[in-house]
Amino acid sequence: MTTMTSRITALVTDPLTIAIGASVILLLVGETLSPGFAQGDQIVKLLTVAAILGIVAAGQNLVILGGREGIDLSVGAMISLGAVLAGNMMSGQNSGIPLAILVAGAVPFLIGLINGIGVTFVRIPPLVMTLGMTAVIQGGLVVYSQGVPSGAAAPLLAGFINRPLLFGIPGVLFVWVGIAAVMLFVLRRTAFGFAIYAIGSNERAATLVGLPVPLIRTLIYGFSGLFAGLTGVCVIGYTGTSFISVGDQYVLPSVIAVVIGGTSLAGGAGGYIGTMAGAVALTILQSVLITLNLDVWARQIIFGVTLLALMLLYGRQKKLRV
Amino acid sequence: MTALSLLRKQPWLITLFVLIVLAVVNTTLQPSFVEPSVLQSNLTTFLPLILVAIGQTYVVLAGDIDLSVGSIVALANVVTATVISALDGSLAAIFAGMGAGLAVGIICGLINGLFISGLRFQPIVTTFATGIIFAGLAIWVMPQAGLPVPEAYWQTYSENVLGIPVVAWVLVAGIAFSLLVSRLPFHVHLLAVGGNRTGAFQTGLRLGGIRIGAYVISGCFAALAALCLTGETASGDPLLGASLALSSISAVVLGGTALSGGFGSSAGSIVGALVLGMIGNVIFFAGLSFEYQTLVQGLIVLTALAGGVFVTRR
Amino acid sequence: QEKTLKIGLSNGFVGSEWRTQMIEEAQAAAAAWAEKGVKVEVVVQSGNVDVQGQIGHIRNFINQGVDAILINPGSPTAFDPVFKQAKARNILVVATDAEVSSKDAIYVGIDQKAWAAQSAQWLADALEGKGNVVAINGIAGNPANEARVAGYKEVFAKYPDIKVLNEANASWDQAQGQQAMQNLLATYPGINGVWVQDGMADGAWRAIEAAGKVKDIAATGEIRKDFMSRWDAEKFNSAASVNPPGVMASALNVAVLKLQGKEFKDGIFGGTYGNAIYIPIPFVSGDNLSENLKNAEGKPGYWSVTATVSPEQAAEFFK
Amino acid sequence: MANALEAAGITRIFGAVRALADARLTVAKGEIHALLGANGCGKSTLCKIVAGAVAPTSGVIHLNGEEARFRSPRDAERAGVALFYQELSLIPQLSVADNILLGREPKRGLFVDRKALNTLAAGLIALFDGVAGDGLVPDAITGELPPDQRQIVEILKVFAQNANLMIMDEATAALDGRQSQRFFDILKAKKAEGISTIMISHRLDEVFAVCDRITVMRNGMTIAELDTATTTREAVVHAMVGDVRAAAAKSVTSARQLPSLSVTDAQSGAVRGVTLNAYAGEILGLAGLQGQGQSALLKGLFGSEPFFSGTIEFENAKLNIRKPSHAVFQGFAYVSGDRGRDAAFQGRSIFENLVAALTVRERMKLVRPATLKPRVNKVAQDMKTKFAGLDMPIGTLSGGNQQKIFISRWLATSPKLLLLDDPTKGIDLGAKADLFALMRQQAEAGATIIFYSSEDSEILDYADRILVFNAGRISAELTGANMTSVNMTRAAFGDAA
Ligand SMILES: Nc1ncnc2c1ncn2[C@@H]1O[C@H](COP(=O)(O)OP(=O)(O)OP(=O)(O)O)[C@@H](O)[C@H]1O
Ligand SMILES: Nc1ncnc2c1ncn2[C@@H]1O[C@H](COP(=O)(O)OP(=O)(O)OP(=O)(O)O)[C@@H](O)[C@H]1O
Ligand SMILES: [Mg+2]
Ligand SMILES: [Mg+2]
Repeated sequence: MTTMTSRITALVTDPLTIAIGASVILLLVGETLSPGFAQGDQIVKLLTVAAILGIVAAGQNLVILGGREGIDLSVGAMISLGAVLAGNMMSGQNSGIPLAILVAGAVPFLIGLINGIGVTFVRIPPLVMTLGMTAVIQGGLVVYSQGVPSGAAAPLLAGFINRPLLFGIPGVLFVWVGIAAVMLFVLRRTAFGFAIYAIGSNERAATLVGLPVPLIRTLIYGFSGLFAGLTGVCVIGYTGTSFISVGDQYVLPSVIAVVIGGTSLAGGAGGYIGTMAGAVALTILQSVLITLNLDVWARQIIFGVTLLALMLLYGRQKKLRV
Repeated sequence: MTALSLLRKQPWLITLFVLIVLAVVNTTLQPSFVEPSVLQSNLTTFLPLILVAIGQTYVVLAGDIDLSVGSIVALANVVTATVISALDGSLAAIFAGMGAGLAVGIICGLINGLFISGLRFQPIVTTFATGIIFAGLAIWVMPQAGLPVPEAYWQTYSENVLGIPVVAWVLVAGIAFSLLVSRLPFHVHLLAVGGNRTGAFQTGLRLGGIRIGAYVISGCFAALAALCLTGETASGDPLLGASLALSSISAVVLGGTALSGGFGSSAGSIVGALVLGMIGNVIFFAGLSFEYQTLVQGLIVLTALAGGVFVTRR
Repeated sequence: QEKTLKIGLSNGFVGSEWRTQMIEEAQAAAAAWAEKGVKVEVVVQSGNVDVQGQIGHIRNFINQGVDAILINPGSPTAFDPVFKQAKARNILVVATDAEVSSKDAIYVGIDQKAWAAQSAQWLADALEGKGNVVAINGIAGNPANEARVAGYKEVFAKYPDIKVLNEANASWDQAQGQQAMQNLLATYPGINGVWVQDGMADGAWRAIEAAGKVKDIAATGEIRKDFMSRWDAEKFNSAASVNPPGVMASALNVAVLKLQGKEFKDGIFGGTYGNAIYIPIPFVSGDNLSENLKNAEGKPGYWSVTATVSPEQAAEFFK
Repeated sequence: MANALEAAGITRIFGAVRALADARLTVAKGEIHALLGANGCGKSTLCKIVAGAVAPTSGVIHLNGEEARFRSPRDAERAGVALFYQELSLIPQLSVADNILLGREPKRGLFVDRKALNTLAAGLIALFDGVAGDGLVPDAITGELPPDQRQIVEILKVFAQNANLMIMDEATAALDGRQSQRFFDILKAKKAEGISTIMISHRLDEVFAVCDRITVMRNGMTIAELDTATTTREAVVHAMVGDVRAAAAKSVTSARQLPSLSVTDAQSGAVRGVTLNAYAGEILGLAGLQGQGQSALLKGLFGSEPFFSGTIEFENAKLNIRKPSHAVFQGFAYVSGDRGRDAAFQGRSIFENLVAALTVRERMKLVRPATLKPRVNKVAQDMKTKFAGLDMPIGTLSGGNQQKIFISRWLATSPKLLLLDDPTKGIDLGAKADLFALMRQQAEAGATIIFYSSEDSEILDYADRILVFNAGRISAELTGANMTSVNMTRAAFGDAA
């Protein structure tokens, strides 16, 4: 009896349930306010946008799980970097896509490793390290994009993101599912994944069982860069062209998607399924707000209040008097 | 006490050293730097960040963070400008406007504190959300930048009082506040709450009051920064201050305060904010081509952070 | 030997190629003066800064002792005190792209409201005075955005059969513009026209294409080469007011003439604050699209259609 | 006269866990009262309820005859109750003086009176003069102190409150014999002033030496209230755990083979030239006062605080161990007594906590729960660990059961060299006996075992050979009949035996 109730309580308070519930409610609200909002076609488009956020949030998720105040604010600049690099590699040619993906993944990965080294070995707080790196990348982009055409998406890539591939679903959604499968496998079935949780939960203990803590921490920042770079490729596929601030709008949403997906900002607890649900909920919320015919200040306030309401449901810190 | 252990206890001394180096470099590049009018003009530029960083420090010391300070600045600024013009623009109206601005800061800080300490919300996301709300309110109060404040306000702000510029008085007041607070029991309690929250609770400290107090101080200093910005810009602008949240955190860290809480000082943050301001200054007077300004500035800030943290890390 | 004219240029946003082109054209204009024997040195401060950061730029220029300051300002009113200080040091201040309220500065640039009205008028005509319209705006509270919103509202107000269904904000961000359009298309199946500004137009058109509604919708466009190429190829029903990146060069040309001691003609100033010299606003529509594309040949994809008030044209403003 | 404390019918339910079912605790004025029970029986929870840090589900508390309802530790403190927290309530970044007087700083006007603060703190520190060790000064940074000094700071923090009822939840766990003795002297002095103390300890010697009465708990219930004078150890132990296990037999040291481990002239911060041999199959005990280099030696061997110089040879191979992973790959294992800091992956499952070392030792790339679970489950069961399921969070276990999990973590790797750094800190008698039986089993299977304990009796009872440490050096080696308390104590204080 008690176990039944406690199981139900556990289910209801599970971040995943809440994020999915929030998504459904938001869809219903959207549909009521403006009929057509929750059509199948529109939902697929929403999911496409959510997929782009979801991919960058995967990297953010790893960094946050790794603990020690892990957060990567440089993902926005890395997305821009990935988009600009990919655009230049492709220049609108399908044949350039492989090189584009390679370069747009590798360069942010390497910069992410630098973030990781700063955080791990120099012990700069992640928030500040990645913020500083943002300025450096943006500055680098200004220098790099001088006189160089900022390129364009290849038609194949644009179609992959924007047009249905199979069963009316665009390719990017399959990619997202693939990334999700990899994330889940890595986090739940590999020693590397176990190690991420371990260092996020107790770094000292992780060192004492012989885990290469600095290496792991450095790598997860690298992976965050990698995911951001790949997001950049998706973004240029979505928008066709890139410009150097194209990624800025993803920074805080990527953190919020992770948090409302139930990953603790303290590290060591959470997972990617919740983050995916968080990305979807956040995307739907933003869409609903765009469709609402309201003044901008009212939209902003509704957005803020909704975030607070989600926090109320499960983003709370532990009670001190138990 | 060895030099290194002194630096560990007062890591902002390194930042102070960096500041002195920057000042020397700047004076070489721009000999007029030491002229009083130039000093005053630079201080006027740096002041809002200094003030916001002082307030941010207390929140960070308690182990929290305040990303809403930029929006509080905007809201306090538009409220001040609106109140002054809604009344008659007289001297009394100016004071009423300033009072309203400060009240906005205090209320915003209180709201943050209540959510975070009272309802146990997660600080980063909460202050991000309240920041969006405060910014929305600012646009509601004043949909578009404008609404000049009376000349008496901004003239006074750029003038001298008792032979010393008003901005210098504000800085002195900020430093005095920082030194006084550092000697209050509140400050130790703040460090305790940030250093080991459970332990602080078990010791019987009033956690709620302390954390809310830190947010109120932060809101208050954001409002003070807004009043300074109002003196600097002579008008209201709902988009003001957007960059202050993140740069104030950089200033706090540069000033030797641990982002995880429990260690540091607002005096350090003042130095940190001055360093951030001076870096931009030096880059300009070094005559760098514009394409490189953002990059070099980013690199210097990152190097300064890395250097400071590297020397003092435990 | 004449002294070198030192001109400071403050730019507070580095996220767009439009701004880069703006600065480069101003530098090119300065180089052009050199060929005429007038030495003009442009000192640029450019970074992602807010109003306060730009005030810092101005202070640095004042402390450095420049002869004139050119600024693309982030606020109409916030610079009043600092411009006053510049004026007190006998520094000429010229704002462009967005008007400023200071009586110590002048504005040389386009009339943002007229800019919007021009394309809104085209849209109204394209819809033959009736239909459902949505608008996608930039950042609420930004002065240029507010002026533009006022511009299109004024035009649509004249057409009782044009109904503005919704106005979204997308921060001048192309991806957000695309996302906003996508949501609007899903919610309002009967959209006939879209009024959208700058790079967001590119995003909006992508959403229109994805929805297969290119034939059914008339929407304003933008002026980057990439977009114009698609516009031409896909036969969009579009037109765009040009906000030329050359405005900064125009401002520079006016400033140099003024520094050379010329006096402005009486009654030349107008605008919201009585300190503006408005310059012509080019317009790209189906009629002159191919011409504009030809001009863009050899330029990078992000290159924008531009126009500059030449020194000769600028001389017209003076006595 | 009313009792200092009367707590009755106290229950507390945490989710599905019933921590307290029906606890009762009566403490008279001016008595030292022991609260005993196995790990996880609810002692700490009961004390935290009395001190306002945990809310009871039901029950009534009377202090000096008046009903008390505390909503926070602050309320309790006002009513004269002070609690020594088992996990300590110190702020690592603050100075010792700040910690001791936190929340009751002497003031001058509005400001903290630093001078008075330091004087007051120095006065309290003086209570442990001569036994506290170097470095315990008012402006030392608390987080940089060794465990025993931190524990003393927490004790002084309790004394500073001038409470009428002091609750000491395993306050001696990290103290050495002399420090504990001083502590008890102070308690007795306070008792003379009419101050009552509740003392939780897993060391029965202490309990019988200083306590007047004993309350024994089992499974969240108070099951016995005894007078120390009229009861026996056997009775107490029986009340606590039901049955007593026999101590593991010592190995009959036959003619020694070649040593499996040889350390030559090892040097590190606290180790000042140690040379030793250890043999496969033996349990080598490290003794001496707290902080004489025993822990540092173990950490050096494990690479977590590598030696500056000296050589380590293991199974005839010279090793260069610079970090723990090097040691793990050699088949070393290290168990710390500070499990919260050094071992627990809080928030993670018992399974994850169990396999952490195994994945490193076997250089796994993939983790297959299906094959690993039976393996680690067996190890944990062998240690008689009590848990509901491998997927439960580690935090649902009591401290003692957690410690068993952390030992099982290493046993799963079949270590060849087992290093134990005060592994029984805060675990109950039953668990302790299980642990030593297991150590013996491992030794008999051929492992080399080196262990340090802050409790001399454990070393005397379970070690085959003893090395006594003093000031970073080995001051004596005790074997066979020389392994006596007297010899150990003499060597500990520096007299070569
Ligand atoms: N905050 C909590 N949440 C969940 N369970 C808890 C909590 N606190 C205590 N418990 C449970 O209550 C029981 C009693 O714990 P308590 O700490 O009182 O034991 P104890 O007697 O102090 O044990 P030990 O000798 O190990 O210190 C344990 O089973 C524990 O799992
Ligand atoms: N805040 C908490 N949340 C969850 N569980 C808790 C909490 N505090 C204590 N517990 C649990 O209560 C139990 C006992 O707590 P406590 O820390 O007193 O054990 P312990 O005294 O360290 O055990 P031992 O004496 O065996 O070493 C443990 O299972 C612990 O995990
Ligand atoms: Mg306990
Ligand atoms: Mg215990």
